Amino acid sequence: MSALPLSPARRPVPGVFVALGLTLAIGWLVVAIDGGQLFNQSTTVSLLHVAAGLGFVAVGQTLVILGGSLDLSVAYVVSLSTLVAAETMNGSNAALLPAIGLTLLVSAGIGLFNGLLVTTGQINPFIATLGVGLLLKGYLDSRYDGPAGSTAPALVQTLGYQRVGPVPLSFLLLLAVAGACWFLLSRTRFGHHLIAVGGDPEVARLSGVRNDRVRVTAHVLCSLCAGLAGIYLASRLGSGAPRVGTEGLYDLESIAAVVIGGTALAGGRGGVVGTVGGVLLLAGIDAIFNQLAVDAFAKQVVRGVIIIAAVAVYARRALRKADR
Amino acid sequence: MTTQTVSRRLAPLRRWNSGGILPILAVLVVLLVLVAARQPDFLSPPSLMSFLGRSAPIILLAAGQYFVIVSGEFDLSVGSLVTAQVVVAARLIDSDPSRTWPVVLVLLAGGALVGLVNGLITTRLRVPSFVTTLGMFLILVGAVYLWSDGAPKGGLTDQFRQLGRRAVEDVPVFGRLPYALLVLLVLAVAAVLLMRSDFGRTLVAVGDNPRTAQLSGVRVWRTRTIAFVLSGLAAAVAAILIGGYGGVSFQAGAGLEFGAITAVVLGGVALGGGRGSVVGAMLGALTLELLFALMNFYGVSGALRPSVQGAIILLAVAVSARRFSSR
Amino acid sequence: MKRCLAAVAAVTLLTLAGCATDTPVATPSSTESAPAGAGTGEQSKFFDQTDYDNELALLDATATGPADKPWEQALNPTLVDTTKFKKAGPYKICFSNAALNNPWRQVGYKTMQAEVAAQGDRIKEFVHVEAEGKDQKQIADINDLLGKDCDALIVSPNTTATLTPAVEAACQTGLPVIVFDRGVDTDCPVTFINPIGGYGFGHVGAEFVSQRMKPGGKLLALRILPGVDVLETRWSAAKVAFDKAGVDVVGVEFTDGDPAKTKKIVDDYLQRYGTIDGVWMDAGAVAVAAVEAFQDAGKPVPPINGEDQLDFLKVWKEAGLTAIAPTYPTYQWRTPIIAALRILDGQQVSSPWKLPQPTITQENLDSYLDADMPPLHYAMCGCTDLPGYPQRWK
Amino acid sequence: MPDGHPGALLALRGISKSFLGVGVLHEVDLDVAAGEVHAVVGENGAGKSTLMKIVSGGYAPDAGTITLAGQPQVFGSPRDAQRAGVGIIHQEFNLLPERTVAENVYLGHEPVRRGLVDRRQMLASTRRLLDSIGETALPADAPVGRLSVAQQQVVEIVKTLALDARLIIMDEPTAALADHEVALLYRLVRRLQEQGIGILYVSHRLTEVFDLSSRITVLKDGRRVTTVPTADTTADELVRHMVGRELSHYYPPRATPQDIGEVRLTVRAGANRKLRDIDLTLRAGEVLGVGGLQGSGRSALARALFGVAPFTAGEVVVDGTPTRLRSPRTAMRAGVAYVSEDRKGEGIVARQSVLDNALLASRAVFALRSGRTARTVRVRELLAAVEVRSAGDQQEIRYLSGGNQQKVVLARWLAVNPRILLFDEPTRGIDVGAKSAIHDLVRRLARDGAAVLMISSDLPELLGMSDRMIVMRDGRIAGELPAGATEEDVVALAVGTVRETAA
Repeated sequence: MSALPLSPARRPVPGVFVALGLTLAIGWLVVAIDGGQLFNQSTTVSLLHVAAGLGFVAVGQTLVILGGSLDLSVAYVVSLSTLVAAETMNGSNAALLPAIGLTLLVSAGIGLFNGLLVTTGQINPFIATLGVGLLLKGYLDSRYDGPAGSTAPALVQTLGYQRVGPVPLSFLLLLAVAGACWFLLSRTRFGHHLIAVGGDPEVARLSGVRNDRVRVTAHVLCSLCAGLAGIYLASRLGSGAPRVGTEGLYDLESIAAVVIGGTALAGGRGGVVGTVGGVLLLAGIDAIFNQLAVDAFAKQVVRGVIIIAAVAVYARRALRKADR
Repeated sequence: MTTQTVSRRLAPLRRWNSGGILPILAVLVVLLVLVAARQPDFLSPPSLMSFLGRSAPIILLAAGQYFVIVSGEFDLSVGSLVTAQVVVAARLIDSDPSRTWPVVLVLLAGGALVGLVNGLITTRLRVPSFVTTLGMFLILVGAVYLWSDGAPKGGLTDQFRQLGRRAVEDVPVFGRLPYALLVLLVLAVAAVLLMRSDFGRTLVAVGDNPRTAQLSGVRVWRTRTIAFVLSGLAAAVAAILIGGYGGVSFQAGAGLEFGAITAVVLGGVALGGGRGSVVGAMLGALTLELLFALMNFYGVSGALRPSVQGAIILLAVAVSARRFSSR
Repeated sequence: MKRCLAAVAAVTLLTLAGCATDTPVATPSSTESAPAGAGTGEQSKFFDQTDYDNELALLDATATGPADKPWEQALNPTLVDTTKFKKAGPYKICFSNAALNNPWRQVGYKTMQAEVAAQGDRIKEFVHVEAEGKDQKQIADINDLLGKDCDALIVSPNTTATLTPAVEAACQTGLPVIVFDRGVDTDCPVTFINPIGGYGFGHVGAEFVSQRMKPGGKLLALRILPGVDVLETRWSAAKVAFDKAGVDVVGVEFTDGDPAKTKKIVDDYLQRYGTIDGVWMDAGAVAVAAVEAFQDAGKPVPPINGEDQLDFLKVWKEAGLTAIAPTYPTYQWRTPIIAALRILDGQQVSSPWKLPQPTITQENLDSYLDADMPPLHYAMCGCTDLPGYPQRWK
Repeated sequence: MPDGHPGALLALRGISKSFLGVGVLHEVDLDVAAGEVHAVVGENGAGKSTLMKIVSGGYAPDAGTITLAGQPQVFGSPRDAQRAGVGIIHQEFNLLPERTVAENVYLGHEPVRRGLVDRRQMLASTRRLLDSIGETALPADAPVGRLSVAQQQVVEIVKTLALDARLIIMDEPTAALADHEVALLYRLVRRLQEQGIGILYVSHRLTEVFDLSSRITVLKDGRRVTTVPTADTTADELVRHMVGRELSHYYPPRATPQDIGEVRLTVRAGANRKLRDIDLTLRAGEVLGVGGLQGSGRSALARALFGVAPFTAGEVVVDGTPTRLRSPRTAMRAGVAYVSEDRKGEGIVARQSVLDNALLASRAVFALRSGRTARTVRVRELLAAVEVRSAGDQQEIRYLSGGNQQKVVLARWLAVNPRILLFDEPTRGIDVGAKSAIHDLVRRLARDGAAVLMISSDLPELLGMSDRMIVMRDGRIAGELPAGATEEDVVALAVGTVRETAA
């Protein structure tokens, strides 16, 4: 038959964590030389808060990308959900749960719409979600001329500012969500089907997978994560902010985090664990540059380089694997 | 993660948009009718010419983007490239007329160089172009801000600006012919000829099935890299025209990459490659520009515009998708 | 035939969008989708009558303080005691900056750096953290700075409402907090420094344009983006003025600060209405582009307002425009440093600290023109006496 | 073996289907009894694949009924068909390289416990299924991407078993298999029969059809020509039904000694990752057949000669001059052409016109050699010469039948007048008519002085076409055989039951 060595499938933890380790180590050193300190309480907390915001979005983005799709509307979904949440709560703890429910409902609805455009609408995800993004932008621009509503104090105190030691509650929540997604991918039919659809839609279809249903679900989950990010941001900002998502560049940065995390843009390979690593890496760079008080433009450049370099490394690996 | 797999992922999407330019023509006609209804004199030669002139840059960007997309790739860096070029031009020229033309050459070279880098990273390092050019986008933005520490410096000369701003006046029939329009016409013809040439056909073949192309002796990496270089050059010309038309600003190129890609898709070109015509792509861009003008004429609330734009894009693409997926 | 369907849909879409907002043009700041029946549409929910009245009053108020140093002057000062913050220098001063992403903030920040340099050894360390225009990041930044044992914290908030909790948290640490440019919804900072503000800016421009243009003429309002509080206040003040003067505001458009887009908009409006009798802007960024649009179309440039950026002043002079330039002076970036040091000395400071907000008019135009500075430099930087001038700003 | 009685497992009645108004199937009736192997044969475009897709839920028929074990069925999707107990093994693999064998086998119907995928059970049952067909060596948790072609085929089959299908459709199941693997497939099919599973067997290889099936249905132009018990028919008769031509004048006459000219290509001690000590010569006018099992290095040899995966050691001499064939381009410049076995993936550019496909090579490498119009004219002639049937040369090639696509590919290479042609399975999955046309063409090329190397898994074809044969095993040339050798000789060398004869 064949003399190929058939080691069982290993799903190794992506190299992003190595990169993360190195970056933080070097960063710590440089900052130390600069006379600062990278891992003091406040810096760590800030780092993890920044990570949490991007993290929710990126984890969701991972799901759609794994499924061979893409979501460029997340930034606007984030903004919208901060507003929905804050306006519904309107400062009262009583309205907390209904508000969260409504927010998730709205974002899920948008995800559904994205999903339907991509599947039954047969529009390329890139264009479809770009278009939906524009729709939302128009709504936000015409309806809001600034922050609106106010977040329930209870939420601000807990999700917004509560922390366990140096670890914010929000980051723990992120870990929980990421964990849930990991579980979803490795332990549920949906997960297996999603990866199959991303790997090769035709194969999935012929194996009896309902591709459309799977893709739509992925989009719904992605938007839900974006909605979650919105709720978190509302808890941080104390009100709804119509521009927070776009200012945060959550659309492109989430995709960046995902690919840095080793998920194939083509779909079918990767996972949320790597994405969390990617998010932490980006946040780590933020923190380091803050400590060194280097202006953001240099950071942009570094980010760009890192994104390309990371993916180049993964490509090398994939190539070597193919050779074997 | 090779570009192949990306195209393979987009492969099913390909089937959805066939290459025909009929749908985009239809949309264009509809919009023209709507304009004529509201603003008849818009169709009078002089104003029409000015409109085409001011639309030239985005049309050129769409053409450049087309080369990349039809070969199975993406170029998200063009917007930031335009910004960078405009700012660089201002600082290099620094209001000194004698430097105008040298700087124009520098810009063209710069555009080609960025395209080359994009292409080589994508083809040689096997980084999906979406990621490559996203990275390049961040790098260019950051670099240009760094270089000009945050605020554009220097200034553009009238010689530089006239290309994008002025026109040949008192032309019979047309009234006036903006230089930008002339540039556009020349380059558009060149683009069409290029796509009919061996290179053009090969480019499409590469986007359709790189493997076959390679086994037929095509240097796939080289072909795609050239596509990126062309896109970079198009961005450079666009930058010259935009800088001329609007002057220096960090906003000069903001969002143009998405505009260009949208235009190309509207024009019936399939993301993933191997399908669609450069004419369609350019018509797509023209349609977008016309749509903006239309919204000015109809007084669509500035804040609502993105929605209208989004809805129309989704509609047009969905319908052409439907039309061609009937098999 | 599917295409026809698309066509139909497109038509309806457009006409709908058109009808909904055709005449009069809706204001983007309307909180309900349908605009009110008259003038510029209903007022923004951000409009605050009392603030508005105060700011307009301040426009005529006389400032106290050294005449040649507007950045040290204060309008109707109300001094507060700061002895509890008194401590020995030299100091470590920390600054959480909303962003550096536009020329105004660039000029301002350079001015601030120069001011720090001018203070010499009184400041041993100046820490600057920039939030890239991200509320979320600035909140984290402030929290981060709190761990750096600063002697004073200066905050230039990215958004008023959303930064309030973070600033409050900062105040609770007992650190003297100084807020400038945009405010926060809390009195906890020692002082809030800014010029008169958005209402004043919007009002001055609108008054001038509506008075100089022919009565009942057509005015085009060009705005940068929706949803930025500073700009919203400017627009809401302008609306009041226009409605009062019975100006016909034919369009309120967003330019994203993109000159090309601006010219296209003006082009189309000229085509649509034949003539535009006045142009109002909520910021000077694209004023030059707007002027060019008229020039390129071979039309006279109507009364227009810009800002104190040199490129506009230059065009104004050369083309002999009927123009005015209300300012939001960048010299306000000097004041927080001065204030911080006074507070740490235990001296009294005014809270709020309202700086004068000069307007550039035909009369004093020449005094602000400076051919040597870059086109996007802001004339009102009050930086000529600072170390490193002019090189630092070039 | 039960004949088509009323209690048939599968009963198709009056199945019709048309695409864009073009009728592809016309009122086809067909029965499969439990435990029966029912073969379906016919030229490409006869409607076999469409019929299979309909039975497996890929398409819905325009008219007609599908009855499974007496139950009328309407399949909206492959899933419905699977639920009803219809499994299909496709010609090209439907596997996810990134995923493990088990994950592939149970894709779409993963075993769940308490709502969660039960990985342990998934592995266990996959192992059990593998054992049941004697594939104990194949690890259930290895990623499919690392398996050999044959192993992947096994996974495909296990996939259908996992669905405990009552009816299994096999569409050219041996296309990718080497002969001894085919034997394994036979065993497998028998086992399935014993379990009372009905099998619809589609194949171009008549030997298999006769070995396995109890009944044969012949399709032609979407109509059922006949259904006959295998025992009562012969290969000739079948081919007549399919094309109306005798099987006998199938292969063109071989080269005569005077046809054979000087040495065109010599390889000495050629080697790379997949090949070792390759020594061979190609002469003008000669067709050198290459036999051997899948993965024995046949394709690797062709790819090495075409510079796709070049020799890393040894020496290659082309027309007397030592040449390094580093890439397809260099190979083409040296006058080498290569027709890949994977037509869809490496042969055609599906969405481009016939003309563009035919011009691809000339444009890429010899763009400057001749004027464009002249070149186009020449290619048009070639397309005519190889008798491509298409609606004009602007038609997209994907709408052509496999045979015609292959002819276009040939035209592409003829356009650059190669002196050395490498054919890898040139007639795989091609209907009988086109097959012989291609055979004639290959022979004509040889007669015109080209040196031809032709790889084939189809032994009759190999023996029928070759003037000389080499047989590969484990990346080396196991031996050389003269024209007129028997199938046994080839197989013996291929599986290594005999001493290697010095080449």
